[in-house]
Amino acid sequence: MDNLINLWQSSGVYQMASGQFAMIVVGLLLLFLAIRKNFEPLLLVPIGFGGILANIPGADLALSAAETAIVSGDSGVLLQMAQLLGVDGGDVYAVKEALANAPAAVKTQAAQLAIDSGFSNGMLYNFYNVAIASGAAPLVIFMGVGAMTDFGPLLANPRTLFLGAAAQFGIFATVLGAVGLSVAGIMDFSIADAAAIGIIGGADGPTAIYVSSLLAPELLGAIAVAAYSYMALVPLIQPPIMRALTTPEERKIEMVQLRHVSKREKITFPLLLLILVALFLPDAAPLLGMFCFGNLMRECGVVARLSDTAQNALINITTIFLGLSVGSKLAADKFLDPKTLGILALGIVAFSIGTACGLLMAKLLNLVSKHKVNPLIGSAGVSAVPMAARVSNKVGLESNPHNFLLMHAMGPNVAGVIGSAVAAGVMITMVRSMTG
Amino acid sequence: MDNLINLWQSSGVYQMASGQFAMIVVGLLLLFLAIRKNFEPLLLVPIGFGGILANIPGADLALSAAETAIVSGDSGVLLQMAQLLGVDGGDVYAVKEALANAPAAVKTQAAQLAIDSGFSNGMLYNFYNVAIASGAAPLVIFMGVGAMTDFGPLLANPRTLFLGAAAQFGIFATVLGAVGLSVAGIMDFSIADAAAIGIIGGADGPTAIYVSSLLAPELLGAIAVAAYSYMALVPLIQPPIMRALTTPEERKIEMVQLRHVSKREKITFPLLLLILVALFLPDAAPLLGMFCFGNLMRECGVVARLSDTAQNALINITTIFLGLSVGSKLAADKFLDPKTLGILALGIVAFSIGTACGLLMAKLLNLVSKHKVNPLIGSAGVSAVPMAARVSNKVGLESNPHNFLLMHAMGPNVAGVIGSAVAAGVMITMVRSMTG
Amino acid sequence: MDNLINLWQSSGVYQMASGQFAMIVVGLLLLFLAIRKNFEPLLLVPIGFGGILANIPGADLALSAAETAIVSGDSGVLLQMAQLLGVDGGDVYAVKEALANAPAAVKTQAAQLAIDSGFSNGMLYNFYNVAIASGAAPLVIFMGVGAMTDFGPLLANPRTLFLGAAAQFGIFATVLGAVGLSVAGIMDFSIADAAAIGIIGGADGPTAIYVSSLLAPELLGAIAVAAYSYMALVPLIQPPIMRALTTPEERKIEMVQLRHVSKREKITFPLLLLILVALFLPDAAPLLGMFCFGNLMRECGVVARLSDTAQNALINITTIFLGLSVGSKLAADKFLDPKTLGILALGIVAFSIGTACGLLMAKLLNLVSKHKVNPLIGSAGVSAVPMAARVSNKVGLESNPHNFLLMHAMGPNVAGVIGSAVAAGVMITMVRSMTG
Amino acid sequence: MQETLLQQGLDITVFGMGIVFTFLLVLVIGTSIMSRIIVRNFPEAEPVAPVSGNQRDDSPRLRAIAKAAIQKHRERNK
Amino acid sequence: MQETLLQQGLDITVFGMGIVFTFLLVLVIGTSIMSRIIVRNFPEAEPVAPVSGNQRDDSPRLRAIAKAAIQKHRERNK
Amino acid sequence: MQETLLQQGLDITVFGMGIVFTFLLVLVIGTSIMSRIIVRNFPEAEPVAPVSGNQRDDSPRLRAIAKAAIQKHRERNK
Ligand code: NA
Ligand code: NA
Ligand code: NA
Repeated sequence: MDNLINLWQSSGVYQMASGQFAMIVVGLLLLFLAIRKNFEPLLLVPIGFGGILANIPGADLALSAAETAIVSGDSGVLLQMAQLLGVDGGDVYAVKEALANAPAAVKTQAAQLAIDSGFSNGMLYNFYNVAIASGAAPLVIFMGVGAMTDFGPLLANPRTLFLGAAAQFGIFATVLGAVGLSVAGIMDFSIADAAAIGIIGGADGPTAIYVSSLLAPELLGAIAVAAYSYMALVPLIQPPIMRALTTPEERKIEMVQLRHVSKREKITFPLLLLILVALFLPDAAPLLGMFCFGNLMRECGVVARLSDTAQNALINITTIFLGLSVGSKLAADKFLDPKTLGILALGIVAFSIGTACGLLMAKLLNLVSKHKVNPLIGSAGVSAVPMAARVSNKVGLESNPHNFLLMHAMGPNVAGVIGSAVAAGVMITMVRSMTG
Repeated sequence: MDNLINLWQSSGVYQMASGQFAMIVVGLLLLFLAIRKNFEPLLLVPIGFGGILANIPGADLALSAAETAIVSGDSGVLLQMAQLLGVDGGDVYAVKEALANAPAAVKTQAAQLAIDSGFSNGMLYNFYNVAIASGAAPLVIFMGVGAMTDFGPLLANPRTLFLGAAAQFGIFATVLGAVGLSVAGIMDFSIADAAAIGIIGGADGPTAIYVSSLLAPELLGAIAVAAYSYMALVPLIQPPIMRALTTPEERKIEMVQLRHVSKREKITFPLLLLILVALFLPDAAPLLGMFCFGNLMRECGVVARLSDTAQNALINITTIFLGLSVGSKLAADKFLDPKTLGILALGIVAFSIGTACGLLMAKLLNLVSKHKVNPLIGSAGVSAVPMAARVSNKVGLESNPHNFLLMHAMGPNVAGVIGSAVAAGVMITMVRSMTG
Repeated sequence: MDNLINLWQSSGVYQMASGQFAMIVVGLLLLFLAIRKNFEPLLLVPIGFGGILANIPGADLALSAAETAIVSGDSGVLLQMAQLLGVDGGDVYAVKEALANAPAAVKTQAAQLAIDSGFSNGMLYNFYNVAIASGAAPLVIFMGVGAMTDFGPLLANPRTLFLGAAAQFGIFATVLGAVGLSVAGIMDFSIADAAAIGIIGGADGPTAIYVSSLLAPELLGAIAVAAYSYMALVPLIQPPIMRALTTPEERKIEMVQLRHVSKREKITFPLLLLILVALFLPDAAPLLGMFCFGNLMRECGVVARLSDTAQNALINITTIFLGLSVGSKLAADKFLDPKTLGILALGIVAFSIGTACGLLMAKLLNLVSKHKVNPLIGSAGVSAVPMAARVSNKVGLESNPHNFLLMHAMGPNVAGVIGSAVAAGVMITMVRSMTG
Repeated sequence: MQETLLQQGLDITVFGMGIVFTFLLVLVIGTSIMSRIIVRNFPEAEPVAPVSGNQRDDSPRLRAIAKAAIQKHRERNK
Repeated sequence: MQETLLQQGLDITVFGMGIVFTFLLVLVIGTSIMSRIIVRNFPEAEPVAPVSGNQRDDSPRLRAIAKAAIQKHRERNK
Repeated sequence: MQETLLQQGLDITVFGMGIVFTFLLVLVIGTSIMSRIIVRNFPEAEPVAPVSGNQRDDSPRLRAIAKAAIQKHRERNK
């Protein structure tokens, strides 16, 4: 009979806190958006599913062995943990908090204690550690994205790099916005939090996950969800801004045909970018290094089998585990927080400002240059590859049915990827020197 | 000259204990069964080969650095290990035993001592830790199986879930059998051992490996070998039982055509199953969660590249390492034990009882329902996908050459997978609450 | 303003030591050789790129958290590290040296201190640990190579194994050469270094990486670069030696047609080899075990999907990370050392002697046997599969345009792989017993 | 202890089998409700030909389907 | 502290945006020089048909190219 | 120490080369016995055309085989 009671107490219904229930609904909503509305399904299906798994009460899939031991309800273990961590054993939350802030050596001891008491790491906790805490998964995906990227349009028209640069102002405006909310006392974001939130404006999933895993791991779930959701919403967010900031005449500008780019230029470009990173921006080296490596594999022509694997089996495997791992950060106590609303609000501001700055920079280029660019391709500078470029094309066709901007917009589009990786490197360095 | 002696002493012939020799023969036998008799070759080829590698004397491929240090014959290191573990240094077996039972912190110290003395983990030991001890490989395979499973036949006829439920009695009868052997003094199985052995009756490889890695790691080799061998023997084990428990008339029953199942139902089913698991059975969440995730990727239609990778590159890679890792548990001192005979004997009992219960449940359903089911599909409830369903079809054709039961039997067949994952979750919880 | 100074100081230009600059040039040179000259591009593209990444100043991608902390310029952390390691805190090099030689427990403490101070492992450091320090990547590649190897020509003419044996004298002559350089006071190689350098003569990449990761990790970069470069140079190195050591008449010898080899022989051969390894050479068990496993998967015919994955997705993924990891060992302070020149010089000697010994052994076989072999196939015994076999064929065609030696040379070619794996096992054992 | 072991085995059997049945019963009910809701509210435009059955008149076609299904599922069982 | 936070935010914005622009400016210059060197010194035998453009007269062809490009890039954005 | 190093190098060379030869000799013998047993006791129904050779009369076919073999093995050498 005791067994039946044990089982009932271990069942989800008994244990389900309302927060976990709400998060399961959020997970189902993400799956709905991914499957029915086609919101970045490659990421949001694993993230949504991982979010549900992480919130199954009693399963503790997203907890470490030590955290599982603390919340297990075993008062003996809890007392030992509390003693080890030097806090009062009666309060589960205080012990969890103390564990999170403990030095590495104490964390090791806590893990050993938990293992000796028969607890083990949850599945999603292990996935998160291997895939994200190590930094590996976002970097491997960036390598795969590099292997899928054609820099041809960018090389044919290198000025479009400025569009990709300008659109990154969305990132920094959002940092300021987050800081402003804190200063105003509405939210409580640290400078590291603000930087991690800002990177949503980079409109680049792996970059956002990489930065927030380093600067604000507890916000990673909300940041990743915001980044991918808004990337999916680009066709809704951008067009009104594009129409508001351009005249019909500007939207009708036809651009000169892109010149042919030779194989040799395409092979040299990732190496040139790598060298410049090595010289001037070592903190962007992991992200841009792997991106350039993927692109070199693609273009060099002698490692087709590696390039093919980087674009298929490897990126797919990594995406599955990255998504589930991000889902593990959709814990109720982190996500159901006013901060998440702030992140969602700031994220859309970031996208809008980035879009606007890309457009305005295109108009500025037209003032100083004789080859006019259609300002609609400026909005593609936020990245969100290739969605933003397709939006430029679509809005362009509305004004001039013979004006195909897609390839022209691919230049700023991939420039935006480089721009946000640069911004990520800068912010990581600056935040570390501020907080370290 | 000393060098020559060293080399000879390090050679296998010098060191080969008869147990290791016997295990190499067992490994070759498994390879023979896999290659010539087609016994689940995808698993038994790696398992058999891993078993041979694990038993190469002097290679210590399945040992940790600390274990290698202990058995290395270096009496200085042995003495230090003994001192660390608080036992008498003269007895290698006592030191090994003490290491196995040491707390985690002491194990870490032993590993550090071994590394400082120049020893390192064996290849198969590393594979086992990453693939099985972490729980990852069986779960990833379950995800792949989910991505390969079509729940259409089950959804068209949900009653067949009862057949999958009934067949799980094979699991529990085997638990009772193992307990009985212990009570009778014939074997010495703990309750955790009994539960792990019982799961053989689930006729599902990754479930069996997952449960025994948690409850009885030292029996994992024998349990996995028994599970896969009997799954391969399903075409021999089941038909006599099926003929004995059914009348020719019953075997001739033709079933109504399965209704069409819509895409929407197929997408909703894994989510429904996940929600029910979250509500009622959190301990089955890892297995069934990954299974549902794989199936959702398959059915949702928007992540075809992830589903494809889960069914191919990822499951193949995982199978290779899972198999070799299981082989690492085919160590002579664990496998050449009367317990293995007990496990083999109990395993076939488990399959037989599961088969019988599935058939009887089908007959019971026919008593209370107007749509008759052919009881032959009941035997497919043990899972062993898709072998058991094919056996149902074949035996059915013997009695009625126009009666194709294959698709009808796929319903109970996949229901059996769900059923044994549920049973696995229940047993893990109960055993932990009993022993914890 | 401080921030700007911080950023400038963190920039590569400020920090770039001339050594790192030189290594970036070396990396670019390797990429040039790989891409333009087709020097083993599958390995040299990742190695060259990894070498550049490892030498980006300030990025510390190839350093552990503790090493990063030491070189970070944070004097507080440096002092704590020095205290922990028991050395003078003013000297960064002394602290690094002390860390490298510290016992495992102290290394763990240093890592914990670094993590608590906000440092983390570099990306390439993590890749190296997972891929190479664990031994996994070279073994997985060896498995893939096994799955791509057809032993048919070897089985049709087993005498060619002697050619593969003789060519391994290149390995041992190089060991003697390295020892000689040390004895003469020109270089300072330990016996472990000498053994690791010798294995370059095995002309087999994963074997060389595996051996040097165990015996001389700090030379791994130079050894891998030498091994792959000379393998690419085989068409230049071998022909002059082949022409010098054979008469035109010998080069015209036509060989009898290879007999048909049955499937059963091909399945049995990897098992036979495995058994002989188990009996006589346990130290070669990891390399030859995985090789045989891959080959058995290929030939057994029942695990086609595993064999296919081992030859494609898995070997490609592993190659990417192996290459980047090898690149991480191209640190300036290790590579820009007179030892590297010694390694390069010894490496070409190794290849030349191996080639010569293979040829001479073929001539010797002709003295004692009635079925003559064309001595040109002897040079293929160095392995460098399949380049060396193609060279044999090409040189053979020069003398006799109807003499196709390719398939005949594949026998010694794959024999060379077995031979160098055997030599690797022997050397690992002997060096360990000498230094242990 | 031996008696306890037996008791533990019986507990696992009784509760375990009970929970397996209860859970799958709930799943049957849930699935049936789910299917009914979907079939009623979201009918598919054109139901494709049924997946299987056992009419006599087209056994070759069915045999082909069965064969394809076997083929498809052959590699599933790991 | 709040004032410091604001200061930190401004620092990040000013220096960050400055470095992004400076770096991409350097990249524009570097790329242009690189392209010029390559185009002058290593002309390709036969420049293949240009990748894109927007002449009116062959919009169907261009539409096909655009479609293919979309197809190609559709899965890229993760 | 230097003398010892030399001695160690000689030891490795002598024993190493000896073991490589001995092991491959055993492998030659083992392989020959294995092949003989299999060829005698389990003859294959119909030996397919031999894999290679060097008759003059069909060098184009052989060249094709050689080419295919090269192709097949090109990616093997890592
Ligand atoms: Na961006
Ligand atoms: Na089952
Ligand atoms: Na070799």
